[in-house]
Parts: sequence; structure tokens; C-alpha cells
Amino acid sequence: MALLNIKGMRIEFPSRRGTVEAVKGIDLEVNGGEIVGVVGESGAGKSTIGNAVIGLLEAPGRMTGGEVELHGERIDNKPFQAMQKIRGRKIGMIFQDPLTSLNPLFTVGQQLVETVRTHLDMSEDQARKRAIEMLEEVGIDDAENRVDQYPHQFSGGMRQRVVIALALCAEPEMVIADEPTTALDVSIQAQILDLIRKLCKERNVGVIIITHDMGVIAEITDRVAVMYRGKIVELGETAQVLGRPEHPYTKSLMAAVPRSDVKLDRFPRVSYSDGEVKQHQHIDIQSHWLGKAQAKTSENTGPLVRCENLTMRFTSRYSVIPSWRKYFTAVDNVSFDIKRGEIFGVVGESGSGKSTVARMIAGLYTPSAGTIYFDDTAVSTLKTDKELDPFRRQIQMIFQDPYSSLNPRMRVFDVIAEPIRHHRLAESKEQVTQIVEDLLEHVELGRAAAWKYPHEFSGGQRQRISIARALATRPRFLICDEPTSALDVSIQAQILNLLKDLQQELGLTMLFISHDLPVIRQMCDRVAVMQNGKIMEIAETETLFTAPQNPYTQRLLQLMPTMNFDVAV
Amino acid sequence: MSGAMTNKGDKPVARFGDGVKRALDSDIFHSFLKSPVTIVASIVTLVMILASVFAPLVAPHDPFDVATLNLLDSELPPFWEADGDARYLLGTDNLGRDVFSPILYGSRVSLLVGFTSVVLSMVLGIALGLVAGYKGGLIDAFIMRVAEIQLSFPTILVALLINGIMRGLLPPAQHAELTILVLVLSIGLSNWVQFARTVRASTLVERNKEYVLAARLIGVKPFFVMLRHVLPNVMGPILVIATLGLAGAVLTEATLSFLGVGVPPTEPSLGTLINVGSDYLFSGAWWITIFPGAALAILVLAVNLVGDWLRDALNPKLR
Amino acid sequence: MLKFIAGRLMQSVFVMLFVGAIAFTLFQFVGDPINQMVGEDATQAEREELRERLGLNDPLIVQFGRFAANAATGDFGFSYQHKRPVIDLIAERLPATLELAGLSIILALLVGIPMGVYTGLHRYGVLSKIFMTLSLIGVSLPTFLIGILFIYLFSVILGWLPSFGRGEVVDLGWWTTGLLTLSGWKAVILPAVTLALFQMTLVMRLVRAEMLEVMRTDYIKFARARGIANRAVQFRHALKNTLVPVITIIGLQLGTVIAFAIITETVFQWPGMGRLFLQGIQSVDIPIMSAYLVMIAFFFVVINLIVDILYYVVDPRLRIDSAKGAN
Amino acid sequence: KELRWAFQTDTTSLDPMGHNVTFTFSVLGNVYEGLVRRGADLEIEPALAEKWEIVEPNRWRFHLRKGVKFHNGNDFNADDVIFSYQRINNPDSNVRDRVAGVTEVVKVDDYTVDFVTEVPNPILISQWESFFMMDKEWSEANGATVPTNTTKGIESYAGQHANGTGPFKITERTVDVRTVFVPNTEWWDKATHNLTKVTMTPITQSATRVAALLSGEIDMMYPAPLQDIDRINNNQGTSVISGPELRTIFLGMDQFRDKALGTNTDKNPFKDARVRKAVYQAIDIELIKKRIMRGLADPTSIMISPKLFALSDQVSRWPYDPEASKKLLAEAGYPDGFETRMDCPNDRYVNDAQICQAITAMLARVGIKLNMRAYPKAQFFADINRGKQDFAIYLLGWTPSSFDSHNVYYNLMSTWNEKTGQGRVNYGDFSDPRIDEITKLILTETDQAKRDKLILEGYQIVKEQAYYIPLHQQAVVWAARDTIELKQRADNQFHFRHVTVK
Ligand SMILES: Nc1ncnc2c1ncn2[C@@H]1O[C@H](COP(=O)(O)OP(=O)(O)OP(=O)(O)O)[C@@H](O)[C@H]1O
Ligand SMILES: Nc1ncnc2c1ncn2[C@@H]1O[C@H](COP(=O)(O)OP(=O)(O)OP(=O)(O)O)[C@@H](O)[C@H]1O
Ligand SMILES: [Mg+2]
Ligand SMILES: [Mg+2]
Repeated sequence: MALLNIKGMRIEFPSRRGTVEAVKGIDLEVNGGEIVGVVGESGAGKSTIGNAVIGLLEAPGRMTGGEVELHGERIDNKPFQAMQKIRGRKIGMIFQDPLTSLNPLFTVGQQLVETVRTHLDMSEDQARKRAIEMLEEVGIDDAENRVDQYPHQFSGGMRQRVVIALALCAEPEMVIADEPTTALDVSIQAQILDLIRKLCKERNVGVIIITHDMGVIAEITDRVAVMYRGKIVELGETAQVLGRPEHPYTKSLMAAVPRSDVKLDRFPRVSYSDGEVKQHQHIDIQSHWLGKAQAKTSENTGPLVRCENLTMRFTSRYSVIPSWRKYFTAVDNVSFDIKRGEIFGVVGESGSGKSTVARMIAGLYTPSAGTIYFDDTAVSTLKTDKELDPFRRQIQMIFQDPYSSLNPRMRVFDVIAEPIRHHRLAESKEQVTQIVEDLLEHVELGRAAAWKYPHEFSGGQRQRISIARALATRPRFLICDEPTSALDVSIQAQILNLLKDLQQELGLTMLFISHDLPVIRQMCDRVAVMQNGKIMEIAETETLFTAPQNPYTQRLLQLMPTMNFDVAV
Repeated sequence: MSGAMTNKGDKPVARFGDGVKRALDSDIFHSFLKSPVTIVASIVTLVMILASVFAPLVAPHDPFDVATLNLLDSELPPFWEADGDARYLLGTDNLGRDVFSPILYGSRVSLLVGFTSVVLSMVLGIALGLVAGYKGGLIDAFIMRVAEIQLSFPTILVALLINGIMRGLLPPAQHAELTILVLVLSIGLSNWVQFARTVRASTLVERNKEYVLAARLIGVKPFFVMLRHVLPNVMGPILVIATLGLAGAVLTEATLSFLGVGVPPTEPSLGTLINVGSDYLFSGAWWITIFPGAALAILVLAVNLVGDWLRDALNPKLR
Repeated sequence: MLKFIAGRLMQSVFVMLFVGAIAFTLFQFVGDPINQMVGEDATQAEREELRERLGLNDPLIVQFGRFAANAATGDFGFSYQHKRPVIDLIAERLPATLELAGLSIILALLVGIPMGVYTGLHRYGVLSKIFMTLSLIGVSLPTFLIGILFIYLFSVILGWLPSFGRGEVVDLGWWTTGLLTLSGWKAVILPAVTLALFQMTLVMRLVRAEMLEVMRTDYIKFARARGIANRAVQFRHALKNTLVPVITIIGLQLGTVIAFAIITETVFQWPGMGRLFLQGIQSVDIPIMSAYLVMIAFFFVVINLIVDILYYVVDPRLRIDSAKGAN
Repeated sequence: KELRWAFQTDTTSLDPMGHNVTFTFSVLGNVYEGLVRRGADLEIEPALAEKWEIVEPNRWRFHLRKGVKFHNGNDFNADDVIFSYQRINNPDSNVRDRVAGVTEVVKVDDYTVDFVTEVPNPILISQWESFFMMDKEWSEANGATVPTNTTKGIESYAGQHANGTGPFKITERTVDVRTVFVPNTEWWDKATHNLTKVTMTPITQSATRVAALLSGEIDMMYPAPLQDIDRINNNQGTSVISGPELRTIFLGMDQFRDKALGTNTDKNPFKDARVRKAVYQAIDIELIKKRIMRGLADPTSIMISPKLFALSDQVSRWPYDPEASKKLLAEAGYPDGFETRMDCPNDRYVNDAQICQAITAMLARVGIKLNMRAYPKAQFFADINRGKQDFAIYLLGWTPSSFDSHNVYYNLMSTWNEKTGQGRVNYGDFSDPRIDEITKLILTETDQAKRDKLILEGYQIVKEQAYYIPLHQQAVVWAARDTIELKQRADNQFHFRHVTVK
């Protein structure tokens, strides 16, 4: 008997503007000790399935058909209280949004201990010990101290690992992992995958892994399901599906996986669209709104951004008595510069300070030491809004966590229109609408998305909203913190191509943070590698990939998952 | 909400018809239609407002016309009781005034004072609270200390102060018209701190959230960040305080009037009616206080129901 | 942090000075104390003499200077009406007021928070709707009416509880308490409930409003997904996230209840400070009013300070300005 | 037997010379005594003075009672009288007026004292019930020789402790909460009460006071709100005790401004006697009595309580006659009436604001429109008092503290004299030479019949000219359990010595 059996599941989100059918009849079986991968288009309904299995569909979503069985027992119609015994203990769930999944007011330790003690008969001390063990298992250094920190003191990848630890700490029989490794560098990713594999083999746990990362699928799953628009279009042994895909969608998906071995100029696109082959519109940037050059371009020719000896120290433990306080140096004396029109990549260990650097450049954090020059002006010393304003619009940032960077009470339209209206980048109301809709088209969301609120979107869709917003200012310098981590390869290609076009034709400069080494290789001109708050190496991309100098870089490249399937398109 | 916001950059091309169409099509309006309780509550509120505005047309008696008062008619019970008089639907008070008509007229003063003073304290409190919470530092300290000074003075004293100043500034002839203004100002000024501190507290939490950072990055001016991003997200508690504050304001008005800084006793307000009537509660003439009390309770209930709905409707996740 | 507290206390001195100053200006509008102090048939000369003796003919600024100088040494002068040092009068009544205020706030929290959580969770439940409606009726009736209704019901008709006073009081030397005797507890019930009604409603509605939002957040969903018991999700995870506005309001209400529970204290003849103040206003007892206001300012300053510190306790994100690097 | 009772406030101080408030004297009258006291019907009785005589026109001789002891056991003698005189005459005393005009007090022997006055004063002892005798030794020992003074920061020991000669001693006192009295077993007079303990509690809110009586927590209380009278009477075992009070409630009018405040005319209508009379005749006082005062008021025609003036029945009210009013108004040149304002206290007299409202209604019917303002006494008096006199028509009450018409003449009816303060309460500032003359005459006239004639004449002038519009004597309204037997005094003083508990 299968451990988990999903039969004919249908889910819809009714709303006044029409009902979204997110899942349209899905059958999926997972056996103990088996890892099933789910891949598919962003917004295909993958996360929704996961939510439905543990009975936590968000209102107004509801299951309109089908059954979910655990050990042959139907669970989708169980009362709330009974489900509470299954959740966590029987089925562990890792949500896609690790950053908003942690309660901001409790320390990581408190949340772990509570979960452990809810399900396992342990004393406070034992539970704490277990919590620390779990943190170590997911690769968090200095777990002893980290336990007592609050989620906001963790980096994106670290929070993701905490979420994983939370889901696994009660030893569930079944694990549903929704994009568990999007924010993790390859070495940590490998560690997490090992952990999952170990659970699976040793304790006979069943696992569903939802991911966009074909590398992960290839590496760990036994079987894989390919989803497209709410349906499973292909299901089979991993090697079979990846090696000899049958459904045209799967085929085009495989074709779009970025290559890690050679550098191409553009990312290949998925050309399948609902049974027909879609013609991709190519935008002519020069005549497009995005391309309308902004009046002022500076005559300076030096690097656009120059960072000198940047240091950021956080207070990691706060205390009334100053000498009891503990500090943590997240970024340690970092210097680099970014040339005009260049895409500057940053890779590195999770928690190594990449986002912190990005935020300092964006002006969101005040560095403890060091100076940032933008266009030869020391922006980090500017204080008043008046002085800062000219730079604000030129520097834009795509946040690592798209969901929390969207105002939950604003419609997507207003989110994207805000910078346009604010900087008067459009002549009329009609034009604003037109630009917004156009931007939405370019990130493949469609016009209808404009009238929805952020919570009505899937993880990848939210990320695209935040990309559209960043583009709406027509920035000169764009900071991308994991811009495509939640995107399927097809949309990833679309967006990265767009960014590349902007760079090539308009000279847009970018700071590009990513864990995805193939993407880095395709996108970036130069790359910096960070570890423990320091830059280990800066080099031309090709040089770095072909002849890494630093041992850490070498290890990273080594661990890069490779797809050893022949891709037949 | 945000959709209705205008920007200086937009040309004022919106036609009235468009606005109406848009409003009728908005999510808020639809969630309104879906909530029968809210519809009833807003109809009740509306009826009460209209009845008080058009009191001279609706009311069977004119409580301002003292000449019609007859002590002989005092303390008649409502018409359905044995000694009731059909002329006085809800009976008469200790001075022979009809109980029903002053409720209509009285709601005028009460609604006017209640709503405007709540709006005043809300606007003031929200503005100061947002600035204090968002800017922090010295500005915050200054605003909060002013708040503490304000807190130390009960409404009664504020009213006396404003009353005194107004009387000093203006010729005696205008004093009568001032009473409402004095009431609104003193109640409004006494209550802004609640809003300010609540807004500030929530703003402290919100201001470091990423969506606020994102807005700042776009280059949105602090004023608009506060208005469009922070404010909608701290609105929940504010609506609670505001809707409950309405009842408080109406009742405070009564106390102030009794203390001689409000409307004169010949000019009824809901609060004064309840106040005066409560003396007669146990002498058997319960109707003098119960009916105005019920009117106030219904109003407060209706406004709170609308407020509850509005708060939910403003949160897209709750619709 | 210590610097922060010290700074705040410094600021509070200014607050109190300011309150004193405004208070003095205010008294111009309250009436003439002389009328209250002498009989209606006192002669003009007697009035003038008294006025002179009280220093009421001095310019305001001089009067204020005198008051501030004395206040600095802990001397708030003599009550015109009671003919006793103001500080004694206040000290005598403070325990009664603090006990009443404290109990009513505790009551408001004990009832308000669970009801708020309940109504927040069961948004469409019948019981929630009943709670919500009943609580509003409590708010829309004036306090004195509620107080009197309670008295008639519980004292006159049922004869269960006393209608006035504080019952047997035990004197501990520096504090008098009614909480050590049965009659004291009986006496405090009605006024405490009356006083708590409004705060209860406020707390309940605030908690409900915040709960509704918090319950929709991802971390609550994730807590659920981890199988955390319902009660812990609701009362630990969710409730804690609703606390910041609730603490704010509770702080303000506590201050208000301590300072201006005038009507409740009057209705129940509770020998607290509110009554003292009311009498002070009615008889234009300037020393009482000014000392009282200054003391209230102090209370608010301290309460707000505690509330601000509580924010930091509740919400770690506020502890450090996370956008600033430490040096 | 225990007596638990409540009044609306507490005594502000126990110092007999600290505060000039009737209620304080009423409470202290159980503890302290004067040389004379008043009986239940306010007649003057010997107390600590057994008898007295006027040995010369301006020398009164008092023969003190022997064997009287203070509560602390000290003897009462002439030294105590002289000490008490000095203390009450201290500049810090609030009740110096009790001995105004006394130039000297002479000890004749241990039990005889002479009071010498500046001019002959036939009513010297009329207010002496509240000229309490204190123990010299006790006061000196406790540093209480000077009355409590607020500005000098002197809080007298006597403010919180009491040592009198009266029928009751104070054993326990918490300000504003409770004061406990027990009978003084050593009292010189024969106790007519049967009390063993008296507990006094202030209860401000009248509804609470009523509730406390109804629920049996107290045995007696006053004042009882008029609207609750039925409720108290209908309740098993409680009832209301009432009688007319000495205070006269009346209306006064601005008769000095050339243009009245808040009027729509360019004159001051109240300067015309016809208008004043029109106002008078437009008021249906019987209806006010019946509806607002619930029968507990005695409409009055003169400015003093009938109890305090033998010939009061010789003056009658102008009848209620709105038609006559209108005619008078027309004659005076206001056929359509006029508009002006009215000022009222709302917490001073029984149902004060309601009376005013009723009057506004009644006057409206003859065409006089009054814009009414009602406010608490502190502000009201500040606005009305001499100096500001910010009114057109106002409501006031007056009790002659000496229980004699001269007080009314002197304060309310004679022309304002800035130097002597005469006519200070004549806020309307009318001036009638004949009344001024009478005021002087009655001060020295010793023939009672002649004096009464003069007084009557003045009251008649007031009626003819309608200088004031007397309304009624409000009632003293107490309520008690039926087991309590007590005597109610018209000056609203409650003395326990008249109480017996069944
Ligand atoms: N609360 C909601 N209200 C309305 N529509 C919703 C809601 N949540 C999800 N959807 C819609 O359901 C569809 C499936 O969403 P889901 O989150 O399952 O996608 P996904 O496959 O996980 O995508 P991604 O890879 O981008 O995370 C999406 O099109 C989304 O717009
Ligand atoms: N507000 C904060 N307070 C304390 N420590 C912080 C704070 N923000 C980040 N840190 C710490 O700084 C370090 C770097 O964080 P950062 O977010 O820059 O990492 P990152 O390189 O972006 O990692 P990831 O790839 O996982 O997102 C982490 O160890 C984190 O714990
Ligand atoms: Mg998803
Ligand atoms: Mg990061």
C-alpha cells in the first residue's frame, strides 16, 4: 500500500473575478522510502497540492474533488483536531516561503523546541539538544549560539534551513518539501539533499520534492511528475522522464535548462504553450518604454559602483549592559567595484553576507565602516532625502524574498505603477496602465494579474511581480538578490534574456547574486566569491569557471550538479 | 484604497461617471454587498443621520420652542402605557418635553460632535503617530512627550481651557455658536494620543519590513511611504479605537455640557438626555433615559458593525 | 538602555514642568477659588484679604514659580478646601485608586483577551456575535448609568454586594489595602467591573482585529503544518503577534483609569484620587489640581516608558535598529 | 444602638474655626458646643452658658455652666471662652464674623465672662451655635491655638482631632471614608438619644446614597433626591422626612446696565418695574412646586423664610397671570416681548437647572425668550458675583446666617456700598432709598413690634417694585429607616442627640 495516495485532486480558488482552477485532477502515489519530484511551470499548482495534502489550503481555496489517503486512510475530510495530530508528526511540510514561515517573535530555538516537544516525549533540555543537533544537520555553523537568535537575524538561506529543520525535527513519515533548496548554495544544497536521502533510505520516509532545479531532480528523485497548468502531463522514473521525455512540455523544459559547461549568449526558451508552439515576442528595447533613455547619464567613466572596505557588524545578542552584547561581523572589510554596463555576479556560501552587501549598496543598511561610491559620489555618507533622491531611482533592488517585499494591501497594479507615477515616467493615466500591463506581459504574468493582491499568487509569480516593479523605475543599476530562484527554467530564461537585453542595449549595470552557478556563468561578466563575510576571489566569469584559484571556489564548482542525461528535444 | 489614490502626475481626466463605475466595481463595494449585516447597519446609521438632519421635518415637536413646553405634561409614559398620551410617542420628560423629538434633535449635536471629534483626533493622531514611529529619534521623543502632556489633562480641563480662550478671543455675541466647536476641539484634542501611540507602535514594527524598504528604494517620499504603505497596514487597531471612540465622544459631550462648557440644557443632545434622564430611572420614569440610551446604543452598534466590516474589507486576505 | 531610561526620565521632568505650567494657565478658566472658600455672605474685604493671602493676586508666572520651587522639594502646598497638605491627601488615596485600577485592568485583560482570541478565531460564530454585541452595549451606556444599574441589581435587589465604599481596610503602614478582607473584595467587585467594561471591550476588539490578520500569516500556517497544538498556535504564536497595539492601549487605559476614574469612584463612593480631583475642580482647589496633574503626568511618563520597554521585550525586531551597523 | 448615616460630602476639617460650611458645623455640633445652642425648632437655648444678660447696651454677660468637662477630662471655664474667642478672632480663622463687632472679652470670674461690643448689637448671639468652645490647655499642648491656615502651611492638630464638650466623641476617622462617634457619658445634659455608636459616611452620588439606604447599609441619609421620594417611601421600612428649609430661592435681574446682556432690544427692560412684574406674574410657581419640586417646596412671597419673620403672612405673591404679564409688557413697550439670557447653577440648589428651564418655558409663553446657561457652582458664582455680574437674569438662594431679616436687608436689598460692602449680594444693583433707611433703622431698633413693621414695609416695597422675584423655600429632605426617630432642623443640621432607634 502506498504511503501517500492522491486521487483525482481538484482545487480551485473562487473569486469575484472568476475562479482559478489551480489543480485539475491529479493522481500521485508516494511509497515509503521513495522520493518523488514534482517539476513544472511556475504557477502550475505544485505548492497548492502540497498545501492541500496537509489540509492547509488558504481561503478561499477549496478542494472540489478527489481524495488524499495516508496509509490507506482518508485524511482530506478529517476534522481539524485530528489533522493536527498528523501534521508535523506524520507529514512534515516545508513551505516555499521560508522567510515568512518563521514566527518573528520567537527564537529559532523556541520554535524548534516547541515542535519537538509537541510530538516527541522529551524534556525541555533534551528538546533543546535535539534542536541544536537539527540545526547542525542542516549545516548551520555555531548552532549553539544561533539557536537563541531570532529569524530576522538569519540570512535567507539559513532561514530556509531552519524551516527544513522544523519540518524534519519531529521525525515525520512523509515529507513534502516545496522548493527546499532555492536559497542554498551548492555545498549546503548537497548536504540537505543528503539528509533527505538518508531519511528516506534509513527510516523509510516518503518524500515529495517540488523544485525548479533539474539538477536536484536528477540527483535525488526516484520518480518525477511534470506539471503543466494544473495537470500532471508526465510521470515516470526520473531517468526515463529526463532522458526521454515524451510530452512536448517536458521536452521543451529540458531544452531550456541552462548549461553549466559552456557560455551561451542567450537562454533557450521553452517553446511549448498549451499544445501549440508559441512565438516569443521579442521586444525592441530601443523603441520600447523601457528603453527611453533617461535624461541624465553621467560623463564619469570610472566604475559605476565602488565599495571600499565595507564592514557590517550586527548586534547578535542584545543586552542592557553594553559589555554583555555580542556582535557578529556579517561583512568584513570588503572592497570591489562594478564597471558601467557590467553584470557583476556574487556567489558564495549561504550566510556569507551577500544580501548584506547588496542592502548596503542599496542604502538600506548603514555600514559600520567603509564607503560606497556611486558614480563617484560617496552615497553612503549622504543623509538627507534631498541628497539621496537623485540616486534612489537609479539604484533598484530585487529582494531575495519577494513576498515580504510586496505590500500586502496593494494591488499588483499599484505596486508596479507606484514608481512610474512617483517619478512621473508616464504622461497620462492611460499610459501608466499600458506600461504596467506591458511589464506584466514581459514577466509572463498577463494583464489580469494587475487586479490581484500579492497573496493570490504563487511563489514564482510573486518574484516576477517584484522584478517588474524594479524594472518600472528604469534603473541604471539593478541589484538582483536571487532573482530567479523561484522560477521555472522557462520563465527564468525569459526574464534573464530581458535583463541581458537591457544590459546590452541600454548599458544597465547589475549586481547579480545567485546560487545557481550555470545561471551565473551565462549572465555575468565578472564574479565575486564570498565566504564568511569576505571576498575570496574576484575574476572574469570564464576564468573563474575554467580556472578557479581559491579552494572554496574550486569546491563550489565541483559540487555543481550536472545533468548526465542526454537531452533530446 | 490604493486604487483610488491620485497622483500629481496624472492629468485630472477622471470623469465622475468613471469614478462611480469604478467604485461600484471595487472589491470593497462587493464585499459590502456580500455582508447583509453591514448593509443593515449602514442603513440604520444613514437613517439616524438623515432623521437627525431633517429633525425639524420629522419630529412631532420642536424642543427648542420652549413656549410649547407644559409642565403639566411632565413625566407622561410612552403612549402604549396606561397613562400614555398619543401626542407623546415615547412619553415626556420631567419638564413635559416630548422624549422622541429631542432624540432626533439631540442626535444632531451628538452625531456632529461625535463624528467630527473622532475624525479630528484620528487625523491628528494618525499623522503624528506615523511621523513619530517612522522618523523616530528626536521627533519621536518630542511628539510622545507632547502626548504625555496631553494625556495628563482630562477632557474637562481641556474643554475649560478652550472655552476660556474662545471666550476671550471672540465677542460675546458669537459664544453661542462656539459651543459645538469647543466640544469638538476639546474632545478631539483629548483623544488623539490613543491614535498616535497605537499608530506609532505599529509603525515601529512595520517600518523595517521589506515592503517599506522596497518603497523607499523606489524613491517614494517619506510622506507617501507613510500614507500608502504604512498606514493601510496599521489601520486595524485604529478602526477599533475610532469606532469605540464615537460612543465615548458622545458621552463625553454630555459630561461637558453638564459642566457648563457644552450645549445649554435647553438644547438637547443624546448624552444630556441620558444624563438628565438617569436621575429618573428608579423613580419609575425609565423612558426618559432608556430611549435616548437605546438610540445611542443602536448608533454605536451600527457604526461598529460598519467599522468591523470595513476593517476586514481593507484587508485583501480577509475578503 | 540605561542611557535610554535616564534620558526618558530627564524628558519627563520637562513634561511635568510643562503640565504644571499649563495647569496654572488653566485655572484661570475654572472659576474663583475664593467663592468656594468663604460663605456666600462674606464681605468684599474678607474676600480680598483671602485672595491676597493665598497669593492669588500675584502674576501667574510668580504663582507658578512658587509652585514649581516648592514642588521640587516635595511640597505641593495645602489644599484650600481640605486644609491639609496635598501630598498627604494624594498619598492617602493612592492605594485605593491603584487597587481599583489594577484590578479592573487585570479583569479587562483576563476577560478581554480570551474573548478577543475567541471572536477572532470564530469570526462567524453565534457566540462571537453575541460577545461583540453585548460588549458594545456596555460601551454605549454611560459609566454612571451602568454603575447605578449594578448597584440597584446587586445591592438593592439581590443584596449581595455593598453599594459603596471600600469595605474593611487593612493598614500596612505605608499602604492601605482592601484586598486582605472579604468585605474589601466584595466592595471592589462592582466598581472594578464597571471600570473594566470599557477596557474589556477595547481589548477584546483590538485582539480580535489583530488576530484576524495574524491568523492569515504564513508563520501561523507553518506552525499549524508542524502540528503545534491549537491552543499554542492561538495563544502563543498568534497572540504574541497581536500584542504591540494591545500593550499600547492597555498602558494608556491604565493611566487613564488611575487618573480619571472619576465617575466610577464617585458612583461607588470609592475613596480614591479621582474623587479628590473632581472635588478639586469643583471647588477650584488649585494646589490639589496642579499637584494632581503633575503627578498624573509622572504616571503617564512612567507607564509609557514601561510600554516602550515592553515593545522591545515582545518584539525582537525592535530591539536594535537592524538597519544600522554597530560600531 | 448604632446609627449609620450618610451625607453627600465629608466634613472638610474637624477644626471648628477652619471652615465656614454648614455641614461642618452640623457634624461638629455633636462634638463641640457653644455658649448657646439651638433646639430642634431653632430656638436659642442655653448650652455652655447657663444664662446671660445684657448688662449694658454693649456688654453681654454670660454665666457659664459649672462642672462641664471636655472629652479629655479637662474642665470648662472662662479661660476656655476667652481662648476660644481669641482663636475664632484670629486672622486665619474662617468664621471671624461670628464675633464681628466684639471689642473685648472680659473674664469676670472663672465662670462669668463679659463680651463687649462696639455698638449695641441685639442679635449678637444669633450665630453663636457655631461659635464652639475649645479647650485652652488641650489646644496649647497640641499646638492648635491657631486655626488651620492653608497658605502658611499650618495644619492645625485640631483639623484632625476633636476635643469638645458635646454629647459625642469622635473615636475613629478616615477622611472621606468614615467617621465614628460614640456617646460622651460625661455629658452635662441628659441624653435623650439611645445611641451607642454613630458611623458617618460620605456618599456623593445621590443614587448611590438612595441605594445604600434601600439596601440597608445605612439607616439615614440626606439630602434625598426629590425624584426618588416615592421610591423610598414605597420601599418597605424606609421613608422620607421633609420640611421647609430656611433658604429662599429667588430670581434677580440686572437693573444697572443701560442695555441688558444678550438682549435684542437696545434697552435694559429690567429697569422697568412693569417688566419685572410681568416676569413675576408669568411664573406658575405652584406648577413648579408640584412637578419639579414634587410638592416639597413652599412658594414664598418674601425674601426670608416665613419661619424667621413673624409678619410674613402679611405679604402675598403676585398672582400667576400670564394675561396680566402680557399687558404689562405691552405697557412697558414690549408688546412682542424681548429676548435676553438667563444664568443658572446646576449643582447648587434642589433641581436648580430644571426650575430655570421651566421658567424659560413659562416666560416664553408671554413672549420673553431666555437663552439659558446652566453651569456648576464654581463657575456660576465666579460669573455672577460682584465685580463680574455677568448676567441678565439669574437664580440664587439665600439663607440669612443670623436668622434675621437684617442680614437680608443688608446683603441683598440695600444699595451697594463699595466701602462697607453693604449690598454686596445685591448683584442687580437696584437702589431704593427707603430700603436703605430701613436697613439702618432695624439695626438699632429694639422694640420688636416696631422693628417688624419696618421690616414688613421693606418687603412690601420689594414686592411692589418686584426688585426680586421670590420663588420658594426649598425643602429639607432627609430619608431614614422607619426604626429611626429624629428631629429635622430647618437649617439642615443633623444632631444625633435627637435620635432614637427603635
Ligand atoms: N490564494 C489564492 N487566491 C487565488 N489564486 C491563487 C491563490 N493561491 C494560488 N493561486 C493560484 O493558483 C495557481 C497555482 O499556484 P501554486 O502556488 O500552486 O503554484 P506553483 O506551482 O507552486 O508555482 P511556483 O513554482 O511559482 O511556486 C497560481 O496560478 C496562483 O495564481
Ligand atoms: N539583522 C541582522 N541581525 C543579526 N545578524 C544578521 C542580520 N542580518 C543578517 N545577519 C547575519 O549576517 C550574515 C550574512 O547574512 P546575509 O543575509 O547577508 O547572507 P547571504 O549571503 O545573503 O546568505 P543567503 O544566501 O543564505 O541569503 C548571516 O550570518 C546572518 O545571520
Ligand atoms: Mg510554489
Ligand atoms: Mg541572502
